[in-house]
Amino acid sequence: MSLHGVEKALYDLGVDRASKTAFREDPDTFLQRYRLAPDEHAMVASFDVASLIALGVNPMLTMGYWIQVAPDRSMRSYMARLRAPSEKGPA
Amino acid sequence: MSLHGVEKALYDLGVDRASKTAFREDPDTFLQRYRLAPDEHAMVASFDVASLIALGVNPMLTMGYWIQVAPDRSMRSYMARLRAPSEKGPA
Amino acid sequence: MAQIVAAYVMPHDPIMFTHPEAPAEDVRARVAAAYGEIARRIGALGATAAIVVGTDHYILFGPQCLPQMLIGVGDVEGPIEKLPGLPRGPIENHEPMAEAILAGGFADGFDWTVSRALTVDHSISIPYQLAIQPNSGVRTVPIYLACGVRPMIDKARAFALGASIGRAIAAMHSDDRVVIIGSGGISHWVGTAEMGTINPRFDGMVLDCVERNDAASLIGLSDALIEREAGNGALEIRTFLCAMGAVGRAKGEVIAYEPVPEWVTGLGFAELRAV
Amino acid sequence: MAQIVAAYVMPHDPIMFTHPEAPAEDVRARVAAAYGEIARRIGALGATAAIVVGTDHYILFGPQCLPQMLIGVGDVEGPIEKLPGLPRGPIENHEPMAEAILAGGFADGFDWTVSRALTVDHSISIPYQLAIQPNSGVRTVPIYLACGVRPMIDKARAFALGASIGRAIAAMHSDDRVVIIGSGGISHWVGTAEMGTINPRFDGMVLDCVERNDAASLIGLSDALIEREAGNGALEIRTFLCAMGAVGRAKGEVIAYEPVPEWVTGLGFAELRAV
Ligand SMILES: [Fe+3]
Ligand SMILES: [Fe+3]
Repeated sequence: MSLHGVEKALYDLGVDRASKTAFREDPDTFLQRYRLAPDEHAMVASFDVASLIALGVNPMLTMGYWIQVAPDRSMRSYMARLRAPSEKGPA
Repeated sequence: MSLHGVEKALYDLGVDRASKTAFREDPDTFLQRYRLAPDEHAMVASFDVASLIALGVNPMLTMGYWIQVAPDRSMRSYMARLRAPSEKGPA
Repeated sequence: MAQIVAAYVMPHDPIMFTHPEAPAEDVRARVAAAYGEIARRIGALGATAAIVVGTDHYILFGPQCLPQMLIGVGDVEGPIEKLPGLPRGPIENHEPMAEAILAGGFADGFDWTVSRALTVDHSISIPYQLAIQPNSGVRTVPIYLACGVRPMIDKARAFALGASIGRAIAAMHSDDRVVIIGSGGISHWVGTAEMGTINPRFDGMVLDCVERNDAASLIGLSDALIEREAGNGALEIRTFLCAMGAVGRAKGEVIAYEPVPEWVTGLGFAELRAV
Repeated sequence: MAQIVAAYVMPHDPIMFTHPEAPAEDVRARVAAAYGEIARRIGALGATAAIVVGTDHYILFGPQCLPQMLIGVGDVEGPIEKLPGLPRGPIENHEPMAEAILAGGFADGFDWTVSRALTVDHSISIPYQLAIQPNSGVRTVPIYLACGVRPMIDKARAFALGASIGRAIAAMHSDDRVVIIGSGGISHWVGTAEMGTINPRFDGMVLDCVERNDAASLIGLSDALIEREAGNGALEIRTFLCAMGAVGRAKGEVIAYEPVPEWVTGLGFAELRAV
């Protein structure tokens, strides 16, 4: 429901050291700091960058948080994930 | 020389948890993150709020960092220090 | 059509919360009654939205980014400070109204800084919790003006910004009934050696200007004079000017004034009812 | 009297630093030569000050505070990012010039957000380190325009802001010779599925507008068209408009253009020499 909350979470994960650490340790607990709908929470936790951009999130944020905290932080894998159908549903 | 550097240090000490912790552990090392002249460094480290305000620092910042990181954080001691001659020189 | 039905000015003194029992009991009762009376009036006016114009205190915005004017369009919560009796929580934003003010401001040549996820400080939370929240269903638009950190917003500009806000509301296709609150002042010294001084004469002059809806006289006060006579905290009367600019033609009434040394502030409350 | 002697536009592509050897050797050489040529011209013009107009990337300014236009007056350093070959360090600010631009802007009705302690990102640091720093003694004024995060600054407003900057410089009682750099673009998609696409036709059109000093045509481009044709990164041409507004009457010259898929950007370099 709150695009703003998602952008705040992704921004913090892109630039704030303490947020990155907390997210890496326990993504679900970290994301509870933000007022996210369940599907938004899931998109962020699962790095579903295609759905996040479809939601209206600024692509600089999806790229930034990917580079900072994704399991495989390469741009190649980011682009692959962006162009692939969502793991959670239809493309 | 840099009022801006002093204000940045005091702002960080007023609002940023990691900065407060680092300052409490080792003020001199913490303050080296900022480009401060030796006398500015000394004013901040010794809580010489009167001299800081005379330098042009915003009094909301001197009060804020006092409340957050001074040895005696009370407003009473802040006011006493503000009105007393500097420990380092003439009033 | 949406309309601004009233403007209010009121203080946002955090020491009321850190040291609630410092002043004499009758003083405390009169201050509480003033907030309560404004809450009651906001309810009686059938307000659906409240714009709260707060002031920076070198807490929310640091030396890296000092905006002249900021509007919250999106998630709002607060206060950021831990103050007893002022719990932190979400504040429901009137997003369509905030967007309308923003777009109208850009069209009028105001370069609003925007917040999509704002944690407010006590300058918004105190008026919100004491005067707005008691009325259920009133959505809020938080605004910040640079009143405490140089460069402060020009006073005529603050008034003109209010007028832009008023035009944007008047152009909205909604039935909203809107109040706008100028939060701050009046005389108080913050963090300086004079802290604790109050200037009731200055405060009376300001409240008189509000009551007569005389923005020009307030705009004419130089910052040097304000700081000398009424302290750096009195520079916050910029928020009064913004509220006065927004409400336009109005009938004024001073609701209460209490000089409270224990709370280091001359606390002034007034209404401008749109006519 | 101070004067703006030239404006330049140039890109600020961080992938030049993270993957310096990705493109063919001759491409890399031509890009390096373009930056070097501008550095040489800035030296030959006897510049004493450089205004660098950068763009936000949702790094420096978060959702809590998104300014339309920001000027650094005070301590400046950067870049904030760790980029190989782009060391972090202080950037000497031309404070009197920054103060003059700020005061002139307020007088002209621009609500500058101010930074007293600014850590810049690569959009300032790349032009600074490649084109300004090679000339010793040139002091810098960093400026940010909202180009990447909504609400973006209106393009006509960016041009008008540049004109205000130009007037403020012309009114300075100093012998400063000033260059202004619009940092950004041209076609590139940032973080989207199209990333890696380049539109040389669009880029050529933009450079042609710069060369002809034709701001009106650039102002006339809608954001929807720019994003569709040249990507979200091309919205950064707002910085070009600001530089064009500042320099005023000028003779244009395209210095270089390289579409570099390995660096996901159409890299354009041009000069507007004041006449
Ligand atoms: Fe205040
Ligand atoms: Fe960019």
